[in-house]
Formats: sequence, C-alpha cells, structure tokens
Amino acid sequence: MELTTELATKWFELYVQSIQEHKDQLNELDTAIGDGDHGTNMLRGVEQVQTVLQQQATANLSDLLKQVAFALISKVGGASGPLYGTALLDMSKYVQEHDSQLSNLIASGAAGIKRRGQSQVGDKTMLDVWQPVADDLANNQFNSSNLDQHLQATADLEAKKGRASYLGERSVGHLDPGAKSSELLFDCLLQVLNK
Amino acid sequence: MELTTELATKWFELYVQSIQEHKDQLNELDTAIGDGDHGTNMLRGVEQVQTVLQQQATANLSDLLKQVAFALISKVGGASGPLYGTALLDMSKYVQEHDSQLSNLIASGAAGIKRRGQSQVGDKTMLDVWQPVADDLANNQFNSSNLDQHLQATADLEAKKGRASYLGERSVGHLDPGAKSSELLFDCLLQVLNK
Amino acid sequence: MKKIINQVSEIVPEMVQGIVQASNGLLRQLPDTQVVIRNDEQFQTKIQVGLVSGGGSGHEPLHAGFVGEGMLTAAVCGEIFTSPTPDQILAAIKEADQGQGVLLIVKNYSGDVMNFDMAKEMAQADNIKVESIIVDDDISIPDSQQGRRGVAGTVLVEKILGAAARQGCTLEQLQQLGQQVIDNTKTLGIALQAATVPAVGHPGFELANDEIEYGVGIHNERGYSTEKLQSAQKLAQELLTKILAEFDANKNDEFAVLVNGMGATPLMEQYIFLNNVLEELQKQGIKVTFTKVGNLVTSIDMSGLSLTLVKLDNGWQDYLTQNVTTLGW
Amino acid sequence: MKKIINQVSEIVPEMVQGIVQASNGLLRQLPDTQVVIRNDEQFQTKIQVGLVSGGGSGHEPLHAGFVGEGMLTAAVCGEIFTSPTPDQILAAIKEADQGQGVLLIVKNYSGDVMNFDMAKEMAQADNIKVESIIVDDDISIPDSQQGRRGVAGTVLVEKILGAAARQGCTLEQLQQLGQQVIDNTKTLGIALQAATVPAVGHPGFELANDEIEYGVGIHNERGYSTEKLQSAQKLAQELLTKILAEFDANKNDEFAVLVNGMGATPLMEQYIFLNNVLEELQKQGIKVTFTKVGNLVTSIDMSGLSLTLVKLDNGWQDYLTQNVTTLGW
Ligand SMILES: Nc1ncnc2c1ncn2[C@@H]1O[C@H](COP(=O)(O)OP(=O)(O)O)[C@@H](O)[C@H]1O
Ligand SMILES: Nc1ncnc2c1ncn2[C@@H]1O[C@H](COP(=O)(O)OP(=O)(O)O)[C@@H](O)[C@H]1O
Ligand SMILES: [Mg+2]
Ligand SMILES: [Mg+2]
Ligand SMILES: [Mg+2]
Ligand SMILES: [Mg+2]
Repeated sequence: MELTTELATKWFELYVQSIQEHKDQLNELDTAIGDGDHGTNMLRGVEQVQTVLQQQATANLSDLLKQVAFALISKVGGASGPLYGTALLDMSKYVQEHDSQLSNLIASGAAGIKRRGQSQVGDKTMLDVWQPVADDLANNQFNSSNLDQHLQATADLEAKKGRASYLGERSVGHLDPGAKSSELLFDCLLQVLNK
Repeated sequence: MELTTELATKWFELYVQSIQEHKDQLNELDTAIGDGDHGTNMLRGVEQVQTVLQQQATANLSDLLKQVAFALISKVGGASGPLYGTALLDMSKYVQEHDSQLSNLIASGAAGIKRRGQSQVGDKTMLDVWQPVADDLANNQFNSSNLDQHLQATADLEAKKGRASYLGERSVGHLDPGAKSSELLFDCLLQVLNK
Repeated sequence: MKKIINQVSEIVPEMVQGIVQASNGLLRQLPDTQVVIRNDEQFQTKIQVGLVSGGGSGHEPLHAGFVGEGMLTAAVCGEIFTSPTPDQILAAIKEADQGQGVLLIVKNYSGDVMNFDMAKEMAQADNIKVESIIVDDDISIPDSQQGRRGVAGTVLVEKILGAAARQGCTLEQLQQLGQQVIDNTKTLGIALQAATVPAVGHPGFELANDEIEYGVGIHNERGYSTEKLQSAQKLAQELLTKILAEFDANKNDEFAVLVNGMGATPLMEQYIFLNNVLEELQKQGIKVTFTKVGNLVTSIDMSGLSLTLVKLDNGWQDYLTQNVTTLGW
Repeated sequence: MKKIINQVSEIVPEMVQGIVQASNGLLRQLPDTQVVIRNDEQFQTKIQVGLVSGGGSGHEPLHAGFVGEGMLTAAVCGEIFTSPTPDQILAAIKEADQGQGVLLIVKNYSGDVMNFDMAKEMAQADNIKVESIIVDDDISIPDSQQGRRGVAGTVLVEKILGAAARQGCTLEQLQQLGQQVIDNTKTLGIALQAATVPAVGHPGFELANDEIEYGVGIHNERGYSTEKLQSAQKLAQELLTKILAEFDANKNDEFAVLVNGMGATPLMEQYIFLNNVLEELQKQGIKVTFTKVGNLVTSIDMSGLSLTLVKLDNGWQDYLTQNVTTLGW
C-alpha cells in the first residue's frame, strides 16, 4: 500500500483532533509513571502541525513528512518530541531515497525511534507500538484489534528507557503514555485507509 | 547610704540566682512585646558575672563594678547588654571620681542608660525602674512596695524605644521585660541592705 | 521544625566555621570570636580604610558573605537575630584597622546601634579612628523616635563603600558617602511565610495559603497589613508606588534596583518579579542603570522578597558594578 | 500553591527576560528563543571554543546564571522540567560558534540527550564542529541501561570546562577533559520537602514532619529511601560513606567538595553541613583543596541539599578557583 500526500494530509489532520481529544488521558498515563506532561507536550506539537498543514497544501509527500517532523521537533520538547520527529524525518528521507510503501515507511520510522532513543522492542516505549505495526503492515495484518493488543501489551512490561525506568518494577501494570499516543496515530491511519 | 565592696558582692551574687530563677518569666515577657530572648540574654551575662565574682575577691568597689559591667557587656548582646553594662561602668567611674553614696551611684547608672539608649523616663524601658529607684534612694523612700509600683507602671506605657516600639499601641498592657529584670536587681539590693 | 543542624546552641559557631572553610583561604576567623575577616593577599599589601559590619546571624550571606577584596574588611556574627557584643566588634575593628581608621556599617536596631557604639568608644579610647553610619532603609514603618529598620539596602551600602574604600577614599569621605547612599536607599518587603527561628521551632507568625504580609522586617516582625496574594505584576506595582513616593525624583535621575530573596523563595520568582518591576519603571519613564537579584539579605527560611531602590549619584553605578571577591555578592 | 508569578504558561519567558535584565548588559537573549548568550566585550574580541548547555528550567541559577566570561557561552532554557527543543539548541550553537566549534554539556535525561543530539546533527549538517558530553553524577540509582542522572555536579563540569576553554583548549581537548571530570564527579542528594511544580500546584510527594528522602533527583523524583531526619553530622557521614564508596581513592588524592542547596534551604544549614562534611573528611585523612557552597543547581522550591565530590586531576583546582563573570557562580 502506498502513502500519498493526500492520504498523509488527512491522516495528520485526524491526528491533530485525536490528540486534542486525548490530551488529558495522555497526561494521566504519564502522571502514573512519568512526569505528567505527555499530553501537554504532544498538544503543543500538533497545534504547530495544524499550522503546517494549512500552509503546505501543494507539498510532495517527502516535504510534507519533513514539515510535520519539524513542527513536532520544534514544539514538543521532552523525550517524545525528538522521537516522533526523528521517526517522521526518517520516513521523509525514505520516501526521497526509495519508495512510499506504507510498511517500509513505518519500518523506517520505527528504526528512527530505535536509533534516537537507543531503545529496543520490550523497553516499554512507543517503539512497542511502532515496531509491531510495521510488522503487521508487512504481513497484511494491520487492523484495529491487533493495534489495541500491541498497546495493551505495554502494561506488562518493565520500563527500561525514559523517566518510567527510574521506577523499575513499579512501572509494571501501567500503559506507556508514548505507546498510547502512537496507538492514536495508527488508529487515525486505519481510519484514513478504511475510508 | 554607702555601697561597700562586700555589700556589692553579696548583691550581685543574689542577682545571679534571681536571674537563674526568673529566666523563663523574662523570656515570656519579651515574647509578648519583643523577641523572647531577654531571659536567655541576661542568663548568659550573669553566668559570666558569677565567674568574675569568684575571681575578684580582693577588688575595690570601682574595679568590682567594672568587672561586672564587662561581664555583662561581653556576654549579653542585644539591647540589654550595653544598657546594663553602661549603667555599671558609669557607676564604677562615679566611685572612682566621686563617692560611693548609693543614691548617687544608681542615679549615675540611670544617666548611663539614658545616654546609651537615647531614652527618657516614660519610654517603657528599664529606665522606668532605674530612675524612680534613684529618686527613692535620694528621698529615703526605697522600699519593696514602691519598687513594685514602678515596675507595674510600665504596663500602662506605650513603648517608644527597643523592639516593643514597632508594636506602637499594641505594646500597652504588658510589663517591660527590661523593667522586670531591673526590678529583680533592686529587689536583691533591698535584701542585701535589710540583712 | 525541619532543619539540617546539630545543637541549636552551636548553630552560629558551626556556621561561621563553614563560611570560613567555604572561602578557600580568602577569609579567616579571629580566634575566640565569631569575627570573619579578609585573608587575601591584597589585604596584606594594600592599605585602605577598614569597613566593619555585623549584627545578628540568620541573614546569610549578609554580612560575612560580603567580606573580601572590594567590599567589607570584617564582619561580626552575633547569635541568631541578636546583636554581637562590643568586645567582639572591638576585636574586628582592631584587626581591620590599617592605620587609616575604620568605618562601622550598622543596621538600625537598638541592640546593634548600642553595641557598635560601645565598641566605637572602646576603640577610640585605644586611639583608633572609628566612625559609624546607621542604615535605615525600610520604609514600612513610619519614621518614629526609634527610627526605621535597616534591611536589604544594607548590602548596596556595603558594595558602594567597599568600592570607594578600595579606591582610596578617607574615613571622613566614606562616612559622608555612606550617609548619602543611606539617604537615597529605600526598601519594602513582603512575606509569603514567616521564618522559623531555631530556638523557637515554629514560624514566627501564621499566614493563610492565599495571604501575604506587606512590610515585614528581617527578624520575623509582622508588617503593616495582611492581604490576599496577587500576581507578580500587581505586587511590583504596589511596592513601587510606596517606594517611589519616598523619593522626590525627577526625569534625569538614575536608579539602582535590588530584588532580594528572603531565603526560601526561588530565583525563578525573583527574576519574574524583577521583570515586572522594570516593566513598570519603564512605563513611568524612570531610568534604571543597575540591577541585582538574589538571596543577599535573608531572614533564615522566610518565603518572600524585598524591593530596594537607590537614587544614584555620580559614580555610584560604577561602584556597584565593579568586581569583588566575596562568597556572596 | 503560593508563588510570586503571573500566568503559569509565562513563567519561563518572563524569567528569562528577568535574568537578562539582571545581568546589566553582560547577557542577551536570542530573538524568538529562550536562549541566553554572552554579550560582554571579551566575547566579541577573544575567540575560543563555545560551551553550550541547557535543559528544563527550574534549576536556577543553572544554566543561564553560569553564562559569562570564563564559564558557558550560552544556555538554552526549556519549559519547567522539560528539555528544550533542537531548533532552540541549534540557534544557541550557531551564535556560540566562533569557528572553533562548540561543546554541548548535557545532563543525562532521555529528553535532554535526544534533543541535544538532534541539534548536534543539525549543526554538523551545517558544517559546524559540535561535540557533546553527558553528565551523570547522581549515584542514587544503580547504573542501569538508562544510566544515572545528571545533577549538581554539572556546575563543576561547567566551571572547569569554562576555565579550560578560556585558556584556549581545543574542542577535542575539552570533550576529553569534560569526560574525565564527569568520570570523577559523584553526587547524592536529600530532600526535606518536595518541590511544587507550578503547573501541578502542590508538592511532588509528601514527607512527614520528621522525615527526609535520601537520593532524590532534581525533578521531584523520589529517592531510594525515606528516613527520620538526623543531625547534620549524621547526614554528612551517611552521604559521604555512599559517595566515597564510588571512588577508589588513595591517600594522595585531592578532592573538591560542593554543598548545593535545593532552593528553599538557607545558607545557614548548608554551611553547617559543609562544616560536618569537612570534619569527617579530615578524620578520614582525605585532602580537600576546593570547596563551594550555595544554591547552584536547584529544584524550584525544594528543601534539601546535595553533596558532590570531585576527585581532582592536574590543574582542575586552579580551573575551579579562577574568577568568572556570571550571575550565579
Ligand atoms: N529512549 C526512549 N526510546 C523510546 N521511547 C522513549 C524513550 N524515552 C521516552 N520514550 C517515550 O516517550 C514517552 C514520554 O514522553 P514525554 O512525557 O512527552 O517526555 P518526557 O519523558 O521528557 O516528559 C514515554 O512514554 C516513551 O514512550
Ligand atoms: N533604647 C533603649 N533604652 C533603654 N532601654 C532599652 C532600649 N532598648 C531596649 N531597652 C530595654 O531592653 C529590653 C530588651 O532587652 P533584650 O530582649 O535583652 O534585647 P533585644 O531587644 O535586643 O532582644 C527592653 O525590655 C527594654 O527595657
Ligand atoms: Mg513526560
Ligand atoms: Mg529581646
Ligand atoms: Mg534579641
Ligand atoms: Mg517532561
């Protein structure tokens, strides 16, 4: 499946709304095992994404991804800003250098998170949604129920990266906030693809 | 009436005891309209006076008064240290230059307080005990009941000097702590004279 | 009471030892006293008028933190909130005197004034030239017989005189300059929470969670009114109005501004407050040529701050700006 | 929550404006950023490697208060307890670069590390020579994948590197020196009361009136245990034992000691604590050649302090002692 500029624009428009709606939930998840600001951080970012989307009507896919990446990088701060930003920046580069196959794109995004965060699958981070989604896409198993399962699976993990890792075992039993905001992202993608 | 070295020694010995016994009461009076340390300050002083008395057995009256003055000056601090110290220092000088008449001595002490504290009778300070006692001595009216009256009279005054003066009218209704410690001093003198 | 201390009675001597050791050899303590004095090389080699200050402890870094090249020669540390005794002050004077005389910088409290006066008389009897000035910058109480209190402005007096003394001013010049600075220095403070004096064990007075106290002193004295907490901007306007009313300033005057933290208020709030103060002064067309922010004259662990304005005369801004080597400036 | 502020969302920009204005022209703010950079004459005339640090706000005077001649070139101020973004860091790097390259001093938190890393990559893409070092001096958590946190020791790293950069060291030399200093810097902190993050409005965790928390971070992270409050002497022994165990020191080693206040703890307590620390070190025959005390790396209005030891190498003591012109050192 190919990602087009049009699809991507709709995808990010939906995501802006979704973060606005879920800001408090993300803050709450982050209060339990972090510092309580993940929703606030992401909201600062998507507000800037909205501005970019309004100005970027004619951009090609690689440029669009880059602009969204820059918006997130320059407004989110904290840990999630550079992670989402790197993921989208790497996707933008991938489009420019290779193709716009969705499964390849998300895989390159996941690789970006891994590289930037020095993290691995199982560390209880957003990567624990990105990587399985990339795999699902490659195997034609990208659907709502699988997506939800990936998110829920983060509850059982002990955090090895990010602020939650200071809690050690006490991080078990909670969803990872970055995994939740990633689940929201891919839920928006599903909605766009299914239209 | 003449003050002798022997009388003075007994007088100050009694005063050391009296301050030890009344320390808490003096602190309480100072808590109401000051900073709550007048008993603690005076105790630091009389402990040093005790040391001086033990070492000064053979001194003449002027020297004895000077040593007691130095003990108070170097240990009390705050406002009361220099005031008691100056009173006794001026008494020591008076003995050296004039005579050892008790009424003259206390009058010179009161004058010293006035000068050091830039205070006047009626300012609600220790001077409101020292000055009337000097007058009583001159008029042969130095007795327990008059002494107590001078102390009690400080309750009605509004403080014009010292920390209590920051309270303005709210200082009325309380005894002045320095007046109380002065009343204790002259009460000891009465005991010594009446033996 | 939650404090990192040992015995209450040992607070001042242990603290003074800490101060001296924190100075990496720039300060030393006079034996058997709580006097802290310069120990830097220049002090041995360059002769000037000595500057001695002191008072009750609990206002750190004042005064010991301002001893050093370009500021004070020595500081006398009394018990907490209690004036030091004349013998200690005299010891400081004697060591500070390099033959050019010594100026005493005294905050206006009866205990301080009297103990420093006695020490001055004792030193004069020893043929040392000693003069004193009395700092009374706090405008929160009406000018009475007792006079106004000496508070945060003291540090600016010490800074200006320190630079002037280093530059070679005589004792008489310094006394005169000091009095001029004092006459042009006005301070007003607020508290969000009272200090806990160690010997007492609880805050000196209680304020509700939304209340502040206007016009506090630096010894837990309550101020002139208790009000609801306002924004930094409103607070700045309120304090400025009261302080500016004390000056008869004209358009060409230049001012120094000091925002002083009381001990437990973070720099974050002090900088925000400064920003509002300068905004307001600019609005009113009042020129500021020197600013300073920090915990300089504290009241143990009081929450709050004070604002000081100095109407500057010729050269004072330069004196304020010059580098010094102290723990606290 | 009782704070002297205006809108919570405006705290950082208003504070940064305050900091710049408090500097009397020694600092300036890069337009449209929360970057504070040197503005003194020497910066224009004397070329050296740039030193850039930054991180979440709430640790004042760190980092902006350490920008100036002899210390940092620029500081990037993030939201409270939130890493700044790469574009702001990049702006700082560009202005700090004088053609000799720029060293980034980063505290070890994933947000800080990643944002500074991205800025580094962006700058390198612009052909600016940039390297970075990660400070991880906090020994309260066992060394994990995530690594240890960067806390108060950061200021000593900045001081040593600042002096070395001024002296003309190259980027590579500074990076190497920085890593050596970090490897020899160990910190442990305690809290008597947690900080109140303005956006949260109440203390981050609760401690009873006789409890302290051992091993806290500088972002209200709880530590490894909650204990009864002890005397300053016992506290000093406890922290020293844990810190000294991290060094394999021998009798000839020399140490620097930093007692750092967390924001609401008065200097009085910090000096008493230093006195106990030095007493204990002397008992153990451990040589101290540099000491520093003060609120340097704070956690908003937390009560508490941290103790840092640096095992000194050749010349470091000199770097620590040299004068600088900053708001906060
Ligand atoms: N090293 C890392 N690798 C991958 N993801 C990480 C890493 N560190 C943190 N995260 C993600 O970032 C999320 C937290 O983001 P956020 O709260 O915005 O930043 P901060 O932790 O700086 O407050 C975590 O829930 C986790 O998913
Ligand atoms: N200017 C003054 N003249 C005369 N007596 C004074 C003056 N100032 C203070 N006092 C006396 O000193 C007493 C307070 O002494 P003390 O509590 O030991 O000192 P401080 O006020 O410094 O704490 C007052 O009760 C008053 O009698
Ligand atoms: Mg977070
Ligand atoms: Mg008193
Ligand atoms: Mg007192
Ligand atoms: Mg955060």
